[in-house]
Amino acid sequence: MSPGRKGLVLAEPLLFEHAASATSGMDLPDWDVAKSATTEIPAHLLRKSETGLPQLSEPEVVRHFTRLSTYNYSLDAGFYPLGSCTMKYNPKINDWVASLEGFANAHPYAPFEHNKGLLEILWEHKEQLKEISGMDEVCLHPAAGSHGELLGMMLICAYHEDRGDFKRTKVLIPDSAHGTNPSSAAICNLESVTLPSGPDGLIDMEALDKLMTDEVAGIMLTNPNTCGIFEINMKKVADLVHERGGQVYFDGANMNALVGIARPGDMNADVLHFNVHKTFSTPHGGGGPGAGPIGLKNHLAEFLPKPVLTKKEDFIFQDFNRPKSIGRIRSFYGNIGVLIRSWAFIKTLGGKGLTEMTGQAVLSANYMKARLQEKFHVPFDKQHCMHEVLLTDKNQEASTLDMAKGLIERGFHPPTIYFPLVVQGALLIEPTETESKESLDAFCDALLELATKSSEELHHLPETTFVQRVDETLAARKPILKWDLKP
Amino acid sequence: MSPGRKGLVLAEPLLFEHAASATSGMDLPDWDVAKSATTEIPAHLLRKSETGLPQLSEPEVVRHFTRLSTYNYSLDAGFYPLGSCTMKYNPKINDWVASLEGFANAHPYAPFEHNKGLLEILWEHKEQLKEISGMDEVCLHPAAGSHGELLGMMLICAYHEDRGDFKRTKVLIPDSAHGTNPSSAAICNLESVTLPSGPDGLIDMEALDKLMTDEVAGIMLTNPNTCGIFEINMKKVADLVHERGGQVYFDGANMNALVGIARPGDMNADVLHFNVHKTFSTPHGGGGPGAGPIGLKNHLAEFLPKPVLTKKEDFIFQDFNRPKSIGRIRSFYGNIGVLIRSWAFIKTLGGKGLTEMTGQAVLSANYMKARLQEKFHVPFDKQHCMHEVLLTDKNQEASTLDMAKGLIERGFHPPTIYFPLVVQGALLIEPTETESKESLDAFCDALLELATKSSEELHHLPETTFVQRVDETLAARKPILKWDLKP
Amino acid sequence: MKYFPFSKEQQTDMLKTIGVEHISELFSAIPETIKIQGDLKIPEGTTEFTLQREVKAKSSCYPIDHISFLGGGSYRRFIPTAIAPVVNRAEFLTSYTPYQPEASQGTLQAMFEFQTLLANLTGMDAANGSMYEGASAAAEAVMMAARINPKKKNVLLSSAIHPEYLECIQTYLKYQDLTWELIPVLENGQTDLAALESAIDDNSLCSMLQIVNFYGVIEDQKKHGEIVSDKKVLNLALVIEMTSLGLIEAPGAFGADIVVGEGQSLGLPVSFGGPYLGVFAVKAKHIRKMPGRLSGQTVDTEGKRAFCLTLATREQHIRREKATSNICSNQQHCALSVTMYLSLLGKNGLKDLALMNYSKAKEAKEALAQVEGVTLRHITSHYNEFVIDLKKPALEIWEALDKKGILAGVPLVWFDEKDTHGLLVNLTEMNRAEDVTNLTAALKEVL
Amino acid sequence: MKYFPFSKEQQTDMLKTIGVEHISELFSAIPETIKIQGDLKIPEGTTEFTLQREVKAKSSCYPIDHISFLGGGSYRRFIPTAIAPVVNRAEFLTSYTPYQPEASQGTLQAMFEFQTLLANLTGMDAANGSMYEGASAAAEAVMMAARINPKKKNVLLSSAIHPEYLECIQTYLKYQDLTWELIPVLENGQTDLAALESAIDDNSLCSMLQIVNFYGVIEDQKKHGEIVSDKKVLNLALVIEMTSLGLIEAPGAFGADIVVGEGQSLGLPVSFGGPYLGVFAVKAKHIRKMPGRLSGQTVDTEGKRAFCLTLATREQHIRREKATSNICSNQQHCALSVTMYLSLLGKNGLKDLALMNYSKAKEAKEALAQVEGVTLRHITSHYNEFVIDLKKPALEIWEALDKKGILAGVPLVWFDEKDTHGLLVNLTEMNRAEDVTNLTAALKEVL
Ligand SMILES: Cc1ncc(COP(=O)(O)O)c(C=O)c1O
Ligand SMILES: Cc1ncc(COP(=O)(O)O)c(C=O)c1O
Repeated sequence: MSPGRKGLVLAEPLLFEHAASATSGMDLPDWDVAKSATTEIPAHLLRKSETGLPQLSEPEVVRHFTRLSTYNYSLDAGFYPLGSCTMKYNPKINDWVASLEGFANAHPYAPFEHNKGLLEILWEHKEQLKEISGMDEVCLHPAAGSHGELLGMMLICAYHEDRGDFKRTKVLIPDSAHGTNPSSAAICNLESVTLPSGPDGLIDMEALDKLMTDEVAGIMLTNPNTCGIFEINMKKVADLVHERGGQVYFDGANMNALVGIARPGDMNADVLHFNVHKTFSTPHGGGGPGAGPIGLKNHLAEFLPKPVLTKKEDFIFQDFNRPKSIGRIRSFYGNIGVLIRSWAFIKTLGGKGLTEMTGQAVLSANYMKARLQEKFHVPFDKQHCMHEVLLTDKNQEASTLDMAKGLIERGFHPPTIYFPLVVQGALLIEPTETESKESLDAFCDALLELATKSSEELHHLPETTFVQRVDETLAARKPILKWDLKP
Repeated sequence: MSPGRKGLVLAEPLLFEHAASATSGMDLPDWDVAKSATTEIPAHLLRKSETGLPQLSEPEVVRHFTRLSTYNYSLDAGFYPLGSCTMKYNPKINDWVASLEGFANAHPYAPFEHNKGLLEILWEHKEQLKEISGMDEVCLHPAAGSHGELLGMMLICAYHEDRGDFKRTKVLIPDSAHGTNPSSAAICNLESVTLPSGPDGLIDMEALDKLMTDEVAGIMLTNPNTCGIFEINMKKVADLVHERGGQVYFDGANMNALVGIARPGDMNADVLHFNVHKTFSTPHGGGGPGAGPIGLKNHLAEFLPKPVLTKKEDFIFQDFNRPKSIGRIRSFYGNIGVLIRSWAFIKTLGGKGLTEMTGQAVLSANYMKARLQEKFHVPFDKQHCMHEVLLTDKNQEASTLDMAKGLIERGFHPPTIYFPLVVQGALLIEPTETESKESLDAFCDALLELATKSSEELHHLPETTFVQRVDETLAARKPILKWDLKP
Repeated sequence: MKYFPFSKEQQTDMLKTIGVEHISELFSAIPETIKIQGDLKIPEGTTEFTLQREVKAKSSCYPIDHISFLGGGSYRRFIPTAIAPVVNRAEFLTSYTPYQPEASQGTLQAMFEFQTLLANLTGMDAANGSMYEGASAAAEAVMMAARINPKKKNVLLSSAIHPEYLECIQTYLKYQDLTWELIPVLENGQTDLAALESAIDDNSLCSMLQIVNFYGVIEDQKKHGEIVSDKKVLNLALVIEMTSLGLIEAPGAFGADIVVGEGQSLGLPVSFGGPYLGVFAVKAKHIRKMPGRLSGQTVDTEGKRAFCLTLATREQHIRREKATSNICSNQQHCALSVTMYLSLLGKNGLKDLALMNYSKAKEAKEALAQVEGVTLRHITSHYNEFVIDLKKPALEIWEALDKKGILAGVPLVWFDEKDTHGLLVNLTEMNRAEDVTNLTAALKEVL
Repeated sequence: MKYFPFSKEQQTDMLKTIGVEHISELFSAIPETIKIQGDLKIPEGTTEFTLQREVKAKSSCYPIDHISFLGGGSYRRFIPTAIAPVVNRAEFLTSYTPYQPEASQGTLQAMFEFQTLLANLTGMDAANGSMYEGASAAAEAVMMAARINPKKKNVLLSSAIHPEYLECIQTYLKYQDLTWELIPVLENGQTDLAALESAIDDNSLCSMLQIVNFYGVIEDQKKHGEIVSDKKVLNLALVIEMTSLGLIEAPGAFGADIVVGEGQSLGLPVSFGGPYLGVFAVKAKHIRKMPGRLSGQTVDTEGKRAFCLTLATREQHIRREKATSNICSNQQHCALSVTMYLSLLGKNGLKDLALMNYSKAKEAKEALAQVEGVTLRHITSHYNEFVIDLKKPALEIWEALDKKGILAGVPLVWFDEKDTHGLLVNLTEMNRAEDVTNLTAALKEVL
């Protein structure tokens, strides 16, 4: 049975709409020095404008955010099968590990021996990621997958440039790729060339052959691709690209289908990113922070951004002496508080557990596919799907959007919708390995029921939620992006 | 505006209704010894019956309890003006303090010097409570207010007995008293004699004079009483009871009206309990744990249960050498994890802050009284109310119950209803000092609006909640107190 | 003050609405003579920053890295990290007793599940929502027995019950018109059931046995059950290390009328002795005589399953002096933590855990028995603790071991001044194999 | 595995529904040649118990009790305990990007509030929901400037910008068809605005000033604003210690077009450098050119106020290679923590906090200037950090002080190998008065 029910939720105005009620909602540490006069600062530089901060007590602030939280659907509370997002259970132990004082208070400029323990963790994490990806080196700096893509493409550009090959200004990107791929490439000043998918949802080898010229820096591909199927020609693709002087960027967002089964490095990818907030269970926090460490082959390593976490004998340190480094893609060393969690996750599962994880995830997706196929069009059905299954609304009268909103009403987070763009009305469903069969069944029951409804029957949904269907067009037409005092 | 809105809530079956899905939802520490054969234990003593525990994974268990939580109204989310319960904001810093490893892992049988820091806290807490109550000694053992009452009455009985006064088998208890008073007395084998209130809601001095005989061990009174008003004759009452050989038990549940303003010890009470989960902000946890430390005058101290936390010079220790002790009322030393929080609360507010707290609490209650008086009957209106205000449904067509359920629908926790028993249709409202004026006003607006409704208009409420009005009669008629496998 | 949400203007408005000028006027009913003159003699408030510093220093006194064999009613347990963030959700932590069922289904369903789990675990028909802790729960069990059978007056108590529990029961009993008698312990550490049998007479109300007793010895519940049921004496079982029920048969299987226990061992921190969790379970026929809150299943107006507090007519707020107990606030949040702990542990986990405790204790027992100057006091089967007798006074050795970073157990001299050489040694899943090696090595040095 | 909710029977059922016999068959599309043979070379899983022990040992390397004067872009801040239990509520922590507004109003409203707070704080018209961190946000600001004015190609950067930020901006710029020029610093530590003025020409795209610069020196934003606005150069302000905005006027007041910053200083832990929070705020006219997610106000079908992600046509998932940035996952949860921090701190709190930081640094500056062998490098006004020059090499002294339990600051030689004697000293509200006494005493010993 679907879990969606009505319940009481408490409305909360904006922070700024509360009457000022308290001097401050927190204590500063005690004043143990005299308040200095600020006369030495030129008067015109002192703050005179309003800071616009509220004036509330601690209980009011706690209540404000507690109430807001209750308007969110969350993974801890329900099924969140967002395709390509790998919303798996976020183990509490990982949060605990990350919250330890010795990590939270570790200053990036403290002598490195004080952070010996933390550096050991980061080193071990690199080793884990190397082994999982089959790559030679790992860099933990990127703050998210897209940041990893950018770094990867920077390395590829640096590589070509270093070889004196300056003509490679293009990059091949399959039409099913995530939007971050072309936009990351764009920051590197690479022009995206769309590689069309064949009717089987896979890279069209002929098109590749045609498009892979000596102006192409490389290819960015996703495997399994965003249709949830394995690019069976991956190695051939890589070999062709390599033959013609290009490099292969592997978007690892879908690594939950491969960990312990096959390795991008073994498929001849040159560089890949992980989304640890997907594959390795770090909480997505309503949008971030994640972390997007990259793995790479040796020939790209000399270009890595500074500093490079290095081990010499038993000594782990940050190496700043990297003459060919591209520079820096951020301050400091990475989203450490996130990476501690992904390290802990891999540590907890271990090698065998990781392979089991992948098997479970793929089993769940195929089970859902088998059940949903009863009513839904599965555009690419030649293979078993991998960790996610792509459906379309072709057989339904109602649209994907209507069904998604109907799912919310029934107590499920909708899958990813209208992505990938290679099919119309996509529903990309990713159950992950941490959802029970009961839960998968309840979702399938609900979606199969929605599949029989007319648009008419669904367009008023969701109606039980705190807000009903939201007018997104209005928001974009007349953007209101901050609260302003009403006159 | 009332905050109550509809929202999406996710239904969750009973733990036992989930299909078995995992070997265990947690790891035991590693087996580093061999599994012993249990053959040395007589076979007939080994467990053969089912333990009836579920078999679920960690994600399912986390989701189960996360979902359950969303069916609760809570103080962090909304106004909780339960009279006599002092539902004030529970500061997060206190939870943090209590969770420190060195406290959570402190074993009660470790050498006391290892718990020096904790003993210092407990000692300081005793000193705080002595000063606040005006008592000579404090005992931290009782697990809740009622446990404190019981201990207090035990001490009173021990005192009489020690003096060779064996005829005192009764105790005077005002009709407005909380049910724990007579039932605590009953455990001490004392017969409760009800002391009627006068028309002003206060103790009837004539009745007292008549009832206070030499068979009476003492009186248990609450001040301010459960009508929210100050027992102005408190000291006269105490003096009369003392004159006739009785002892005065002071129910300190309503201390939020007195802290920093007046002290039970100065009113000649002999023993009192605190409810730290009321006055001193420790979280009530859906029913407990609380703590009910008692304060007492010197003449009762020799009877205190063992061990007695004692300071000699600078050394704090548990004194077990107490020849006249009544014995023990529990294992170990008290609800320490709770008492750490109440200590931290008092420490945070400090002397001045506590007085301010009381003033704010009383101000809020009187403000609500002033607003609600517009439509409601205030049965005892000669004085300003103290920290809570008592109304009745006399002027309304709808009953207190209907209005209470209407308040839930509007997003407020109802006040205490039908208590005290001295008036019909009681609504006992206690705002505490941590509720904003905005919030008080929203509640008053809602209650004033409900005051105009007919029973008819309210009896279907609440309807937005996860469950509608619950059939309490059925529950009692055919008790189902545990889940059983359906045949 | 960061907790108070009133600006000066708002205060003024409120005072105006009330019709007074100063807050102090609101206290006019209180005679001046009993008002405090001046301020409380409590220092000014401490900022959070300073409080944190102070309290960290205080908490760091405790040597959390010491090897520990401390038990004796308070058990070191591995507690999964998944529990705290969930049970400490504000909805659970900052709500009151679920008097309004429409606004408290979360607590009520969890209570109902707790009741089911504890009834199953103890083999009984019903368990309540919680009592304060084990010792006072045990006292309440005896008082309940007296309600079940008001004519009989003598209470039989195994003297192998935890001494603090015995002391507590006796304290409560002093105020009842009941007497008690202690049943001696055999050489092997078990309660002398023959002595019990002969102690029973027409006035015997009930007999309480701690099923794994204070010395860690597994009692013969079966024989105890047979003896007392033959003589119509109420069968009261006490369980302090509740995880033992993963290995030892449930008291319900041996005819217990009431099972009481301490729930701390089911995943609560030792926390210097509290807050803990009184467990209370009974046979169906006794339900209306039992103390404590109960969550019961019912329906709402739509017919949906719902839960509410029930059988409240047993309780103080309805029945007042006739109530089955004075308990009001209980230990609900501890019960919730235990519910989640048991849910995670599960059926197989409990079995394994119990076997692990048993195995570790057994191995330690055998290793210690090899140490010169150490003798095992009771040659019998234990769950996870046992008594050793030391050649030298136990307190002395205990202190010497503490200096070596080992909390070697509980010196029994604290409970019986004549028992100068006994030490109660406990092992749980928290002990590593090397702990025992370290203990034996250290003992060899100090003995 | 405790995280996997499938029993063997359930797995079998599922396989049957799919029509295969083993899970391995589901991977048949993957060529055998690229499948891993055998297991991953990663050790067996670690139990929670063992993991906790290991990780506690690792985390305890860090000397949290050392006196610290470390800053330089990562600021030690007092963080109220009220924040963690609220922002870590599962509803905030375990939800994805709010793509479905009907199921995400909590995140969306909090984002909208964050945007408002940051826009107000920086004096701008709009702020986005977050960028990765300060340095890459600064790089994005420059790239945005190039979108605003695609014709101009030269970027002017104050050389008093944090060196890691400079390096990052330059890394990004290498891939653009843009050039850059560093504006020198005056003796007093301020950016040489006269030099800036003369550097400006027709090709000058933008000028970025760190308003309290890397050396803790308060820059003259006013003059900077006047110079660049005169010359139609885009005015980019960088704020790394955001609490300085409680004392220093907002860049918006001096005509900034884009303000970027690092939000860590607003209540996030230093956490070895991340996760932090990129702040990005702009003038109204530039909104459609800005990167990053935005929450916008709208209504639902009932006309109630609601929020949703908006202006998505700027973003990668719609605009792909034409997007204003490649950012997808951002730092939302950090933004949420900052929103709650600022809500608690409030207007007065921020003012006080900034004054406290300023006062502490000022006092320390004066005390250190008295120490023989220490000279203040910049005679000017600082916010909460400043550079001292030491008689001996800074690194040597720094190490010696570390041995005495003092993390004395950031040695500048790390950023400029010629700057061998400079040490960047930071004081925040976390420093106690005695820290300075200790530092001066220790310096006297080691210098
Ligand atoms: C296929 C794919 N690539 C890249 C990304 C971008 O990753 P991130 O959000 O971590 O920047 C995503 C995230 O949704 C994705 O699904
Ligand atoms: C007046 C009064 N006395 C005593 C009690 C009992 O306190 P506790 O619940 O802590 O046992 C209460 C609690 O509601 C009360 O209001």
